[in-house]
Amino acid sequence: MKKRDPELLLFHAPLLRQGMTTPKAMRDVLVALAPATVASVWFFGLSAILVLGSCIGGAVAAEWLFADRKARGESLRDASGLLTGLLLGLTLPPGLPLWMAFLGGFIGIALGKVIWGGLGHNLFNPALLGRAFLLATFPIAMTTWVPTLADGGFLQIYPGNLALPFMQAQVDAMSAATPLGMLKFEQEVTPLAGLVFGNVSGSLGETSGLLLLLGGLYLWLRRDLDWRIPVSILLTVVLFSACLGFFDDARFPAPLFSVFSGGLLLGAIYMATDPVTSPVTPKGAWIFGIGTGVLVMLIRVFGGLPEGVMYAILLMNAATPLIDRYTQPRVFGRGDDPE
Amino acid sequence: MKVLRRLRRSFEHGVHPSHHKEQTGNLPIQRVPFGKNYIMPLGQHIGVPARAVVTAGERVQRGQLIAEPGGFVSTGLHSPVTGTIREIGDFRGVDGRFAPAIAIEADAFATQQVDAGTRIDWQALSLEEFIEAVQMAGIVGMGGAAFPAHVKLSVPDGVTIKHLLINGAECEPYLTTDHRLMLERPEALLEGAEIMRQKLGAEETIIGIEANKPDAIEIVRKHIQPGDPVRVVPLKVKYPQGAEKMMIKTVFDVEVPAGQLPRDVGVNVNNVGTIVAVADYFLRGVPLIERVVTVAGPGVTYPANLIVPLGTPVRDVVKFCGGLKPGTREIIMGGPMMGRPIASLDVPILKGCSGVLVFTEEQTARRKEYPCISCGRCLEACPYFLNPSRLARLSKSRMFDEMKAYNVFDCVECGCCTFACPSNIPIVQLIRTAKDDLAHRKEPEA
Amino acid sequence: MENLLWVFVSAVLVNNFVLTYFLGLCPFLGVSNSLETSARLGLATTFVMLVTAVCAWILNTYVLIHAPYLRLICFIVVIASTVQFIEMLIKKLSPALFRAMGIFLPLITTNCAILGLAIFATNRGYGFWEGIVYALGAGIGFTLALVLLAGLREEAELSSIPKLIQGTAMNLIIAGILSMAFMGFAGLFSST
Amino acid sequence: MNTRVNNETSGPSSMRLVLTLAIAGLVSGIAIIGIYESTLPTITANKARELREAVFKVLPGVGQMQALVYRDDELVVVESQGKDEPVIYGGYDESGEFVGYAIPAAGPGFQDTIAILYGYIPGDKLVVGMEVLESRETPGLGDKIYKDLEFVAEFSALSVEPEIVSVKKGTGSNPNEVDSITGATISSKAIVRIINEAHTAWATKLPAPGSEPAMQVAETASTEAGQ
Amino acid sequence: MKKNESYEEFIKGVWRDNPVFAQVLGMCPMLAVTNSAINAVAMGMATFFVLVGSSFLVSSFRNWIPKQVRISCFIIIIATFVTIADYTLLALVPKVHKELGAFIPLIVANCLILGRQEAFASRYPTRLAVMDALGMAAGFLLALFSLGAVREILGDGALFGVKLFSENFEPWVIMILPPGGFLTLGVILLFFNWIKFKKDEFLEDVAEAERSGN
Ligand SMILES: Cc1cc2nc3c(=O)[nH]c(=O)nc-3n(C[C@H](O)[C@H](O)[C@H](O)COP(=O)(O)O)c2cc1C
Ligand SMILES: Cc1cc2nc3c(=O)[nH]c(=O)nc-3n(C[C@H](O)[C@H](O)[C@H](O)COP(=O)(O)O)c2cc1C
Ligand SMILES: Cc1cc2nc3c(=O)[nH]c(=O)nc-3n(C[C@H](O)[C@H](O)[C@H](O)COP(=O)(O)O)c2cc1C
Ligand SMILES: Cc1cc2nc3c(=O)[nH]c(=O)nc-3n(C[C@H](O)[C@H](O)[C@H](O)CO)c2cc1C
Ligand code: SF4
Ligand code: SF4
Ligand code: SF4
Ligand code: SF4
Ligand code: FES
Repeated sequence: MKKRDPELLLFHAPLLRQGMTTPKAMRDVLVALAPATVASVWFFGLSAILVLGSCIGGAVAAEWLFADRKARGESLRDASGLLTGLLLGLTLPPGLPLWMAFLGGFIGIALGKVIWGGLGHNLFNPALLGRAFLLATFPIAMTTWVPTLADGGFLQIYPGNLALPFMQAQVDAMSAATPLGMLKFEQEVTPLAGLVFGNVSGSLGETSGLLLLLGGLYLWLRRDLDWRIPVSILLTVVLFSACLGFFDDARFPAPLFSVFSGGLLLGAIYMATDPVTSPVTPKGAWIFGIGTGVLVMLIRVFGGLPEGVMYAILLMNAATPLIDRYTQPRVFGRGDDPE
Repeated sequence: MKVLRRLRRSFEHGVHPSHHKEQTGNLPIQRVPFGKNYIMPLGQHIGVPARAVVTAGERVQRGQLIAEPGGFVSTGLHSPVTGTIREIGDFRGVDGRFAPAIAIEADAFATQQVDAGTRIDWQALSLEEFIEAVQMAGIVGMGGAAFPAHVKLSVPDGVTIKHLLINGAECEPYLTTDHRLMLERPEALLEGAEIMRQKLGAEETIIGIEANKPDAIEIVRKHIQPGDPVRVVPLKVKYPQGAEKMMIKTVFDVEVPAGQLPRDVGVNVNNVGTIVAVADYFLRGVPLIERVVTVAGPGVTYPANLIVPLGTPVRDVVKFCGGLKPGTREIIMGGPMMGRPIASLDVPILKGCSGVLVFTEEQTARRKEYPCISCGRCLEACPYFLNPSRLARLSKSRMFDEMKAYNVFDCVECGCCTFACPSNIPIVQLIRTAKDDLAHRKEPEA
Repeated sequence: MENLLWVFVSAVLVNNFVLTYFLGLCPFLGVSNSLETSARLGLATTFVMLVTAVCAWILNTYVLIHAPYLRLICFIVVIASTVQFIEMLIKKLSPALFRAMGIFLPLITTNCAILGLAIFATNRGYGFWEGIVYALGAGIGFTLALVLLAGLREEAELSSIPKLIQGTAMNLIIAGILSMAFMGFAGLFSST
Repeated sequence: MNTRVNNETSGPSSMRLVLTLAIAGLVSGIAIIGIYESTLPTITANKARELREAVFKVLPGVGQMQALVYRDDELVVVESQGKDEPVIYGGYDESGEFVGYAIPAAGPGFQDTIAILYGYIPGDKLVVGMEVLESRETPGLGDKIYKDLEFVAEFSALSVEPEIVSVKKGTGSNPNEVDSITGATISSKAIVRIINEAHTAWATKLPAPGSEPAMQVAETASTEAGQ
Repeated sequence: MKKNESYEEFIKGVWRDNPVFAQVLGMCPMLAVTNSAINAVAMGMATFFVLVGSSFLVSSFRNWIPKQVRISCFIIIIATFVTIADYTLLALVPKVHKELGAFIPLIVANCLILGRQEAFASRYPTRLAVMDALGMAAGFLLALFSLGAVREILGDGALFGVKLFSENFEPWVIMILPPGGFLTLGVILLFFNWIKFKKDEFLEDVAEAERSGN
């Protein structure tokens, strides 16, 4: 009996792929953020879980609401919305009213992702867009910081969290200044150890520099991030601070302080590296990183706000199309001139 | 920097697919038994198709010329078997289109010996005669492109070839034909290389072999007589090390300018198989009538390295290897990175076909395509330093003209970008679409 | 000197004409779909702004001090005619420069950023050099915003923005996001 | 119906063009001057009232005021301010006794220029009042520099020598210290800096306490200004 | 019939050809002054006055103004009206004038006004021109008011300065800041797009149904 020929597909070469897929990359970032997330719960207790949950809830709600009915499951499955929510949550003050956190996640996805056409099409970092919106909308709540928990206070919730929707939080109940705020407005320097291990007040995810670096290392090993961006940001910041210190080391932040304070590590490792909103070209990545570093220091040292990582990244996001356009790689065999 | 790069002995970018060569790397080359039907397409090389010189019903000997070159960029064709010309007509080719070919029915009782069998005194031939001999022998590049070898030998005035570079990289996964040839016929390789080198007037022969074939490197080195101007260069294992411009970059640290050829930097590149074919013709009188083919892949029952007469239908080759496993979904002619999928088992083996790879559902399962996340992996993979993500994006928006500014025509379709893309975007295919569109658009306008 | 620096930085970044004062929106929303055009328009606008600053200073110093009520009419008429004159001059002197920015000149004269510049500079009582620096900053800031938006729009064209959103609505939202990002510059060089 | 418009083939003469423009300009000029003249009294009165209110607010106990400028090394009373000439206001009580100066000053704030007026008593070297005239500071944060009455009250008896310093909220104890506003540190510091700068600029120009220009009756010409 | 015609002219400017929502004209004053309803309405009134006044004049004199100098004449006329509006506001409501600041003189550059003169008033009889101007101005006023109202309600919890919510309402400061202007107008336009989209869809459905029915 003659065997029938198999039905052959005409699947075009290359047939082989490397193992990484986009959803896997997103999940890797979630994994890399796990230690910092756990640390945020350790330092801020139940509040951390509530705030992070609200952000993720807002992000996922927006993703679900605006997705095509058919594509609904799909757009949730690639975990990018979840990641946006988590990253946004990690940049928020622990005592933020939950309704604001939810709104931030929602706006971040709606304005930062959905209207651009979804994953991969947005030009601004959705998580940071959500945060920028919150900061401009609720500047007081967003700059009210709380101290880390005393021992064993896990079940305690910051009163600010529980404000009713559209209502103010009771402020002043318990407030603290961030290391950068203390430097900028009170000329007080926080010891480095606190910054490295995270027992300082600040956003949920920015407090422990060490764990953030650990996650970055993991991402680098998995080749999920373009190492040029964090390296160039951090180097620029260090050099910038060192130069300023050369002029007046009492007034300006020391290099290591600059690196470990505020959201710099979180931003440099997890947010500036958002592949979608950073340049694709290697040269572009350097420019992006250096630009971000310079803007961060400019805003921190000469600007009106104590922290500039978010704005620096958003501004460089805006410049990314231009950077990409003018840093096209030199084609093989075309000498040094790119045209 | 430069020193470092020389030490690393490689071009920049590229990818590292797992090479899957263990299936056939250790299997000696075997001959497939002769079958019944053979189909010799007249256009199985780049350039003008050959012109048939036989008619239906005529008897032909194995090795007999059955088609003569149709022009300068064209070669002769020889009957792979002793038998009868059944038909000269249109047959389905590798690309699925029908094209003129000569169908031959093998003589069931012939011995299938090659008549010629005489050594040619190549040293006595003038360069022109030598080139014509190569053309008549039907020798084309066996590295995949099937570019007529004699054209490469015809160096224009003012260009001198300093190096003959023999391409033994075989960087495509699964394929082991060049590897086995180097192991089993190192003398033929070196003899052929010497012929070519002398005729080209080159100073030195360099054989580039990827470092994952240490046995081949060793054997070839052992056969080099002291004092011979031949050198073996081990190469970093990386795809596409075998692409000629990449190999030249690796070996000489020179970039062949875009739009130019290796000869413009004084190098002539030939595949191992091509060199062996030259040796076979001039030293043993056998024109190009058969070639080594790797049959491998997860869908093959008994993978093998085979000597296959040209024109043998894939069906016969596969049958010899124990047939296809259930679940076979795709057969590729050539390597998995650049080869072409075929639609039918009746397609014949051609001069440029170094592998028949059979894949099953697992490799061909529809991969979900995600939007491009601009991760830049494709840029880091592209050995030609293009911006594949931008090219794909433009192609999707059908902005083909804009793609010219992004050097779409420098793309060699090596597939690195698609391999590297985590979003499973069929970048090469999108680029091909654009190239086709751009190339064909002129015609209706003109 | 520090004051001039602040005037400049404030005009370029902190109080960007387009993104915080909403001036020159029609070119911002209308022309910014091409990078090339945006850059040229920005250049031409900067140039006209410089001319305007000089005109405004002359008018303020010698004419309007006697007849403040003629301010608006004077500004409009003088700016329009000066620009027209300069346009003719450039056309004569340097055809290349004219090709690069000449065609934009008459269009710019009717743009409110120019008039706004004259009025703001007057309201703030800027002197000659402050006025020049302010105009330079405003022009550069305008160009910066225009070029950034053009880059973003060209890129967005390649992505699949839903049909519903394309067009002015999307441009306004991008401008809003850009404006939000520029809030980061608030207070730049104003605190010590 | 619009076919009648502008369809002359030859086109109007340039005389007519000029004439049209001239007429338009003339009519427009008349209209503008008309509105200007008819609103001028109200506008001037409004402005003067606003200024008086502000000056009276920052200088408690003042009943009359006059504008002063620094000309030829002395402070003189003026009717109208010259261009680019900084003016300050002398405040006097009902009996014409000098009380203090109201000094306008401006400088960069968080968002944009902040313009203020502050009352200064040269004898005690004290700032006795501060009013924000113009600011674009953020609503809810920076606008506390005029909405937060506690902050405004900080300037009701503030020593300017040594220089005013802003300190963290609740820590001000010395007479030259201002508690800054939480959440609007920059804006509140800006006010302090603006006053410090203005004070430095004027300190050398003001006559010795006791020898301030006397209050003049509004109608008198300013020939015998000084003393 | 005549009455209908002028009514048509009026209503088209208010809704179908709304200068802001449909034609995207006059954006600059639109965004700059709409951070509160009162400012928006003041600006709208000023524009209303200028637009109607200049349309009336331009239309009345349309046969006397030579083509070559018509733009210059329009601008002189507009600038005159703007100056009048400017001084009137300054005299009557100095507080509002201070808030609107430089944006009143900038009405001169508002392309809506010049555009109406060029496209309509200089071609049609006075009555129609005035109706058209009234419609456009009303549409502009409506747009300014809706934007100003949204921004004030969210940004300050108030409308025309009257607090609408409880003391504890958290204001959305961004609404009063520049980005809020861009974003709100963007979202409103999006909403209009959506309505149009839905309407088109609906009409298509109806057409479809009719076709299949026949
Ligand atoms: C935080 C970080 C910093 C790095 N810094 C460098 C560096 O400065 N230089 C470098 O060559 N590689 C650096 N790497 C490692 C690069 O990723 C690695 O060298 C590169 O991918 C090699 O690529 P290639 O061999 O394909 O060119 C760094 C990695 C990480 C995670
Ligand atoms: C991406 C790419 C990969 C290639 N890989 C090989 C290879 O592994 N071995 C090889 O002999 N030729 C390879 N080639 C073909 C070579 O570029 C070149 O054409 C060939 O070595 C010339 O020899 P031939 O004419 O004798 O085939 C490759 C070409 C491309 C574009
Ligand atoms: C949207 C926004 C608006 C702000 N507006 C002002 C402002 O008007 N004035 C000011 O001094 N600081 C302003 N800030 C600055 C911050 O509130 C800054 O953290 C504060 O000045 C620090 O003061 P603190 O250390 O007393 O909290 C603003 C910040 C944001 C995010
Ligand atoms: C390394 C890496 C970093 C990322 N950082 C961000 C981020 O900062 N903010 C965000 O919203 N999404 C981030 N994403 C997720 C994803 O890119 C994002 O959802 C897209 O921007 C949405 O189109 C990141 C993804 C990767 C792989
Ligand atoms: S297929 Fe083309 S674009 Fe892709 S990696 Fe190869 S040369 Fe580059
Ligand atoms: S590898 Fe794929 S996802 Fe990454 S930039 Fe290239 S095309 Fe986009
Ligand atoms: S007014 Fe001029 S610059 Fe503005 S959109 Fe129109 S043509 Fe362009
Ligand atoms: S033409 Fe003028 S008023 Fe109209 S949108 Fe453009 S700039 Fe604004
Ligand atoms: S540019 Fe501002 S209204 Fe046109």
